[in-house]
Amino acid sequence: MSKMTMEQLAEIKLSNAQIAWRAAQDIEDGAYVNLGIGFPEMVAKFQPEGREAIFHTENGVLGFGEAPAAGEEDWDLINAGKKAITLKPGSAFFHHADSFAMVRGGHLDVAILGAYQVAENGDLANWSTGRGGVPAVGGAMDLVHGAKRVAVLTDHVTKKGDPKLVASCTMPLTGVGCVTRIYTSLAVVDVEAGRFVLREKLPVITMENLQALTGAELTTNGPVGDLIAPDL
Amino acid sequence: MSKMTMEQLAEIKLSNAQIAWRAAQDIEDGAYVNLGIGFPEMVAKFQPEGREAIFHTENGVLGFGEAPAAGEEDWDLINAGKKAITLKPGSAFFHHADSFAMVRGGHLDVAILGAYQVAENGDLANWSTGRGGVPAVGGAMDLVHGAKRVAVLTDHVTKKGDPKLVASCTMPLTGVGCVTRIYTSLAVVDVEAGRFVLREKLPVITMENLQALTGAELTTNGPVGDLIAPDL
Amino acid sequence: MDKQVATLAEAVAGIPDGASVMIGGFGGSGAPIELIHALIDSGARDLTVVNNNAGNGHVGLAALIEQKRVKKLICSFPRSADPRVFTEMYLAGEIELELVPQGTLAERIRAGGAGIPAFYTPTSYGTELAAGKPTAEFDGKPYVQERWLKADYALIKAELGDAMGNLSYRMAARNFNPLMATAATHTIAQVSRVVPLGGIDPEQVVTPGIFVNSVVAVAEPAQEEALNRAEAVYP
Amino acid sequence: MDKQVATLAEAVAGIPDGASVMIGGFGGSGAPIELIHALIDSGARDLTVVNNNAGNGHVGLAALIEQKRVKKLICSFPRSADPRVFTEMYLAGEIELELVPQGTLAERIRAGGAGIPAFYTPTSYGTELAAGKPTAEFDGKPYVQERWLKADYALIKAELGDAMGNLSYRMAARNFNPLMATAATHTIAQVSRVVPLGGIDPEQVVTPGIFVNSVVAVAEPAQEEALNRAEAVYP
Repeated sequence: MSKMTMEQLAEIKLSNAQIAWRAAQDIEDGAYVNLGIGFPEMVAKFQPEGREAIFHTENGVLGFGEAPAAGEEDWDLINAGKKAITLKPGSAFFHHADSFAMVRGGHLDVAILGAYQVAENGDLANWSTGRGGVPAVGGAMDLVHGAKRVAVLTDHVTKKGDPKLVASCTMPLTGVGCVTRIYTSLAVVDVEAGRFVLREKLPVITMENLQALTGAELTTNGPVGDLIAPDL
Repeated sequence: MSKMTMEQLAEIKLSNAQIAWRAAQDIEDGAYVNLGIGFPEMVAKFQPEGREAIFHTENGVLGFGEAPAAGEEDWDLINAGKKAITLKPGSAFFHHADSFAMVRGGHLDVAILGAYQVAENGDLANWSTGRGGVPAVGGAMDLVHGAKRVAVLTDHVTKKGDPKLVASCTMPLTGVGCVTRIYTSLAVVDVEAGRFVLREKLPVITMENLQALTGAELTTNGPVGDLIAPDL
Repeated sequence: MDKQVATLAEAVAGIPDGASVMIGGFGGSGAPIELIHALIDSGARDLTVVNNNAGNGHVGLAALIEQKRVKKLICSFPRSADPRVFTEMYLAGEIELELVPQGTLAERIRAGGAGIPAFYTPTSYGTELAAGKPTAEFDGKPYVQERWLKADYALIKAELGDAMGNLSYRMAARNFNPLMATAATHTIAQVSRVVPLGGIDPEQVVTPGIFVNSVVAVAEPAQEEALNRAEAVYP
Repeated sequence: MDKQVATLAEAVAGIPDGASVMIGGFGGSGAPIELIHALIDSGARDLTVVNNNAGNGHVGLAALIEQKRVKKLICSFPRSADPRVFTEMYLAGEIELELVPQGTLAERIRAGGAGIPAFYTPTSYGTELAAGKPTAEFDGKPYVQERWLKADYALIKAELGDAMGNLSYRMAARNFNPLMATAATHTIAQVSRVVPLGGIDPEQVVTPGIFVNSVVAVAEPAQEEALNRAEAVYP
């Protein structure tokens, strides 16, 4: 089978919203979750009926909810992305050291981040392209440590078609051996014992094509499910 | 001049209350102070008119006051000695890690402790006689670090007449080079650059007799004042 | 999400023999007497217990020790008005003691909860309690390296609690309780009053629910000091 | 004892050229805008500033940087909606940057306040931000040694304050403020409302007065976000 073109890929791949939806299906009721700024924040919208996660933000809030209506913002009540939020019943405020004690101390069930690259040993690069400019790290290097599950949401390949799941990261690392699961636009991949283990893939893509778009071997150690997300 | 007998000494020496009174004269208005369990607690009673120190207790209270009347105790409101206390306006509660952050972080102005022995380099022994039994340290080893001034209240000699201000402690240490001033039953002595520096002594005792009761050289680097305390 | 558990027995039922258990309180204030008594009833033994003290009289932690359930005690001050239970067992070699300066004990527990495996402190440098520990100089001053302290379980006492495990404390009964809540795999809180979600102002939550696994209501908790004045003995 | 200071100018008057200054806030929430503007007015320069960010627009910290008062910035995230002031100076080599992961920044400040000269954290291990730092293994996992962070001054923003310096905060405006209060030699708090002693319940004091040197009332503090939406420029 011939290699897929970027155009073919664009037709079949999941949207960011669909990737976020898929990640949301793995979050248990009552889980404590930190969603990275940007794309991962979409996960909150897709919590399955009957489940409610408790969301943590690094700047000292546990149990926050949706954004307020425009004009209703209170700029003392923001999330790590500096966007206005609201509170749910049972929320709590705390200072930054206590907030990162929750993170580093392993109290979060899930942290979900974006990625430039993920290596098969779980190394993550998501904070710097290494191309100069003003470096900025925020809480990314903390969030990859301590959460029981560190999940990544990402397109399977870059805009140029280069693999983002790689044998070894070439970009500056955020953390070593920290990623446990990757939700991509084409597949769900676990990191186990230094290998990528394929859990689900889009039904329309062949194993060969998926492997060709992946920078390290995709192993299996059980059935590979169909990755199916609703239209969103 | 002949050496003093214990009987002669008993007649001239300050009582514990008088030692505590003298120490209280050095505490500035608004100082943050931790008083060790027992004898040092008496210092609180002798604050000079017009000055008010803020008292810290290791178990998480700043700004406490006198003991309540008998029968009025609330056993959730105690000090490090597990005695019932009361609150003054402007008090605060906090947990043990924050409490010792105040201590270790150098935020207390004065810590006042008892002593078995103090060495001329400032070493303090006050937690264990080294004779077996059940060892217990509490907060003593923390309190000797961090306070801007670490003062000791003590009889000048043991009940047997042995010096408690010594060249080198023979009992298990509480802290190394930590004591800054010693208020004894006979004198006020500073620790400076590894030497005892005499600041005040009872007018009735000669330098020679005081030195004879002290286990290391008493130096002077300025006038020696009269140690005079009211009858208490 | 509802972390409430109906009974004390149910709250401690999972604690196995050999578990490490942090128990809150400083002397009697903040001591979860009812949870400790439930732990005695549960029969768990060979426990490693972390508490500032070693019990007083014959109730609470002293009773747990008297019932020979504690293999090792990690504490700063194993003395009290009536410390006979611990003293006799210690002198008879029937209980192991790890003596830790109080501030170091608090900081080690905080480090355990905060994912800090080791830190340096001036406390105990040059003393026998620093024997065998690594030391280092920073800015010309000597410090001792201390390790985090974690436990399988924490038994703590709070004043208010809600179904999500948010807690607030009463006066100096706060002490070690919020720290231990963070450092155990499973934290069980007895609370004097359960309030609806939002019943503790988010600004006034001292222990956010993320640190708490089980909440059990004990409406009028006993005070160790009062029990001892009444010469109570458990069981 | 009365730690109240009548004016902002008086509050910051002692800050000399070359001082290290921690400034509270996360983005605009909890940022002591009025104190920062008073610091600009004071003329102090060659400052080393610790803040999570690097300012936004042309007010507050961004204005302090724009006025060329900051020699070095220690922060985790020098980006914002409008980071041009910092970005241009940084790319021109006119300001030094020490980039610190956010949790490590918070913990270093907390360590500074708590007398912990160094600690180990998993954060940044194996990354370029750990370059040159000591590492160690504990229980088979690798960690980076980080040092405490202290400053000569802290400028913080609180909601309520009393004459003894006890403080409480408003919602997520708490962030770095209570930590910085503990880690500076001289802490200056701007408070939205001064209350009598006891006006903050002792259970609800977040920063006990021992950590605070000066309290200055700023009744209706500006929000950086609102100033930027109005395209404000200081001075």
